[in-house]
Amino acid sequence: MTIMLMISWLLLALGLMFFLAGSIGLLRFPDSFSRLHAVTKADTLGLGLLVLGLSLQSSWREGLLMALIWLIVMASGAVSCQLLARFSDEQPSESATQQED
Amino acid sequence: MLSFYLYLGTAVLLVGIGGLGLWRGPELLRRILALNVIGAGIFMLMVTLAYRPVMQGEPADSVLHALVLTGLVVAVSATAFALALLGRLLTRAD
Amino acid sequence: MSVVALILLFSMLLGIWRVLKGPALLDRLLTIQLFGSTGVAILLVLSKVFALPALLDVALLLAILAAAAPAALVQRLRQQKQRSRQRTSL
Amino acid sequence: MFPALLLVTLPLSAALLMLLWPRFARSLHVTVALLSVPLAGYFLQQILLHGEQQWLLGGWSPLLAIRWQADSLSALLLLLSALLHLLVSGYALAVQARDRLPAAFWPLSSLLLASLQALWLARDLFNWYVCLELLGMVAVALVTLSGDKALKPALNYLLFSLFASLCYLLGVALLYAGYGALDLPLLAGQLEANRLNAMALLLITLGLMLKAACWPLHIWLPAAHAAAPAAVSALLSALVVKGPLFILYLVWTELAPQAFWLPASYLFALAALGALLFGGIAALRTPYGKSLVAYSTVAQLGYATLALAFVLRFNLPEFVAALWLFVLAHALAKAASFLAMGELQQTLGSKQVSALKGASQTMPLAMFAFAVAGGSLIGLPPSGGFLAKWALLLGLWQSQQYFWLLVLAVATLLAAAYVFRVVVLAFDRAEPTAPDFAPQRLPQYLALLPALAVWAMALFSMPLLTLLKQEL
Amino acid sequence: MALLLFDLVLCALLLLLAGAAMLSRSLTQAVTLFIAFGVMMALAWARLKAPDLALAEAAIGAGLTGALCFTALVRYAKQPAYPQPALWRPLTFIGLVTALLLASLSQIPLQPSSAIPALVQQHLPQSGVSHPVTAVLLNFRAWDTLLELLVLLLALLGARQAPGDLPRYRGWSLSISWSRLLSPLLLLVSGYLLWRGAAAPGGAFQAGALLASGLVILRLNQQLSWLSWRHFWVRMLVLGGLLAFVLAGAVSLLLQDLGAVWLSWPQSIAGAVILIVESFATLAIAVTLTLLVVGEPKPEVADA
Repeated sequence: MTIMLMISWLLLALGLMFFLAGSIGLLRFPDSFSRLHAVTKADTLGLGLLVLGLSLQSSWREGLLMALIWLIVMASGAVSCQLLARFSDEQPSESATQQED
Repeated sequence: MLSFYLYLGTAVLLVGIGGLGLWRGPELLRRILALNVIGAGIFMLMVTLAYRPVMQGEPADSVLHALVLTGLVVAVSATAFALALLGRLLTRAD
Repeated sequence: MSVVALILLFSMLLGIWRVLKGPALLDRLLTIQLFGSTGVAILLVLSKVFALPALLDVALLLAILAAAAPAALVQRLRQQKQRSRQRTSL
Repeated sequence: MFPALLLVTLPLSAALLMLLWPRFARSLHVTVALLSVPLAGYFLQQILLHGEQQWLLGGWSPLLAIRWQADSLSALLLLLSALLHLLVSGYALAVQARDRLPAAFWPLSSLLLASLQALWLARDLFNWYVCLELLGMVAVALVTLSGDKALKPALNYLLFSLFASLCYLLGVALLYAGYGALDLPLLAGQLEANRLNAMALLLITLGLMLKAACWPLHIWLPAAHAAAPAAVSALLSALVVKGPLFILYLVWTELAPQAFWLPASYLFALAALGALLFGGIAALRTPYGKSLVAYSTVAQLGYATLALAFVLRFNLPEFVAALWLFVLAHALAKAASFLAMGELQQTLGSKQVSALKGASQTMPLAMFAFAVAGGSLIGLPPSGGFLAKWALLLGLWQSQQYFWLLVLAVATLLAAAYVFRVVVLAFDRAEPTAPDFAPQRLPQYLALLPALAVWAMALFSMPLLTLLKQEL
Repeated sequence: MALLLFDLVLCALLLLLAGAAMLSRSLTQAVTLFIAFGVMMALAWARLKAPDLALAEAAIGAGLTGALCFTALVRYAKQPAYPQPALWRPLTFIGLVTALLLASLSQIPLQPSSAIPALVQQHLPQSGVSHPVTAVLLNFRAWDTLLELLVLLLALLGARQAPGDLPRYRGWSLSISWSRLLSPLLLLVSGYLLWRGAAAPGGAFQAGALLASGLVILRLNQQLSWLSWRHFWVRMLVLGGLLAFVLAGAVSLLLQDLGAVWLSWPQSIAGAVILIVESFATLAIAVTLTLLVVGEPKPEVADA
């Protein structure tokens, strides 16, 4: 039991690391497209680890629901990454016109 | 206890911030957003009030939750109406 | 367990800097994305902390909407672009 | 239960059916308008016979349920709304082809009636919030009926109205924080005079005064009421601003602790003073006909506010009677003057006051209606306006408020000035403005009807006074 | 301790987002910040143990308000250069008012004196549902809810008076197929929320708002062209919630004896009545919100 708990906490910590990495990436990466990667990928992975860690501590029904949530977030991360990138790509002058400050 | 006052204070400050935005504008869209921020502050005040029984280990005040839910719907409807009028005003202006 | 939620929230706090700074619209939309996924994570953790399974439903809803939002927003913003293009050509 | 319930649900469900089958909108609307009046009359009679009635909706215990309560004042207001609604429906029917009134007018004005009736009946602080929001949104939707030119005032109106509702809601939330109840009769007499309640009542008052367009919070009103179609402005000025006033009256007389009454009375008296003077002056100076009538609403609301201030200060039944007599007389007179002014403007083809030149010759009926209604606004005997003013004067005399007698005299002169400004112009028959088309008679008669009714109020002065004096 | 820190950071975030949204130079930024603010509000509701509100706020804040505000933003095609308004005068005044409010808040009793929560618990078995918030909304204070549906309808009626025209463009195939993939899921989840509403957080509004978001993305991606006020059945859907409510009130008034009052459901059928009313209300809310956000369909313009 304690081993399960330890593994769970380990997974949670790992997940948190990915979340923080995503945020730091959003802050530090030089251009929009690499920032896009940082957010959509690192967070998805972080959420996956978090879900895994949490489901070790909960009932199978909750675990299933969390897995479904992760699946949705994963798919949406992939799709919105594509959409946002394409949108941004469609207007090369965008960064110039939308630069407000 | 401390959290209760923290959220209460935040609620009032949100009302204040919304009021500031409403006054300052300058765009109408921002004024509409400001009204929503005021609304959010008021709803937060109500939900924090509903949280009082929880501190005594009882379930939260569900009447207040229901009132806030009603208020949310009303706020969203009003916002949508205002934005529709604003949209028309802007398309007509050119 | 609430430490986990705290750290997640902190990572959101970092993200705000990017909305404020921009510079491109893309960066701002990205932050919404970040708020969506981190928000889902926080809700999952809170549901554990407070033993409120209903918060899982909230997380599910937020996840679905965060998935739907970019599709709608991008479509709307393309209209804006098209509109201003029309106007400059007139 | 049934008459009260039907008064609310009949227009409500009719509006839904109208939206579903727009083809039958007009006939449904007229049917409901016709049915509502005898129903409201019957209801008033019942209340007078059996005394006040109340229902807890859903049949739950008092704290949990929303309370409906009908006393003679509510019943009177129910009847007034039904009557004016019928009148305006008739007017709208008569002019709809000419003015190209959008089809949405019918369901919207039915919904306006429903929300007003719901407001008069409710005695629940949160339910009032929903009613106020509903009333505000119907009013704005009605203003937008006149098309793109009304957009800006409509949006302004909506934003002010939303802000006002939020103030009100915040006040209600603070009251709930202290007492955990929303029901007015249950809260009555419970409130202590502490900082929290002072803040709550201040917020509620601020919100309601904004919605009731009490000076200096009236800035949204003239533009919005002037931009709306004539039928709509009549409804808005006559009825919609009275809703929040009704709540304000109940909140202060029933809810507020006595210790707050004196400072509140100063606040209201100040607002009344501003309204009476500045509203009158603005009405005198505006170049547009409908703005003149709208500013006159601001000024006339000053009387009601003044009466409320003195109700709180001296607690005399005369002031209560004066307050509600003003509301009744103003509703009738304002409906008449807006309809007449709308008719004049539409036919003469200009919004300017100066276009009314020679109108006594070209459109004698509408001009007569305006002048008769104006007589009540000034307070000429024996009109309803005079009755109200007389009650106010009596009260002021009894409580020895000689300064306010002077204010009343000045306000009366101002009212006379802005009414005569129009009338004198209308009798200048040298070069009358030619009408764009032959004036229609029916709408002019319909405008005359409430103007005559307000003078007929004097005939019923005794029963009205006894009915209203019981209120306190 | 960690929870208190969590509260602190959450409140700071909320204030920061709201303040930045109000004071930011550009409108696009303000709208983005406001959407982020909506997500944070949902978290705050979750923290304050109001899952019903968290659901509603997630559906509104993350979904609909975003779409609505961006629709308005689209119309500000080129941002007019407003002079930056003065800050100090409003700030002083508002600061004063806020300070007064804060001062009055200290008198809020920590132990609520209200008997309402106990009454709700006591009458819950007779209400027909076991979730207290649903019981309050659809039974104890059903009249509020009916009027609230009317407010929503009015927003639509008012907005229809001011139609704004936006050109529509065909979406990318990715976004179209994504919306097709997502919509059955949305339908499923909103049905689930509606059904859960009787016993757990959820209910008509949350389900309706979620369904609306689904309809909105479908509509923005050029589907559901039948969804227009002109069609009788769409109108029926929009008005259905209110009609069902009024009819239910009338029928239960007739079923009971003469002493009965408006909107009191007979106890034996209360659960069924509430479920029926809620189902129609969900559809009505969904379609109304969709029409509010996307307006009437217009002939499609080819992608430029």
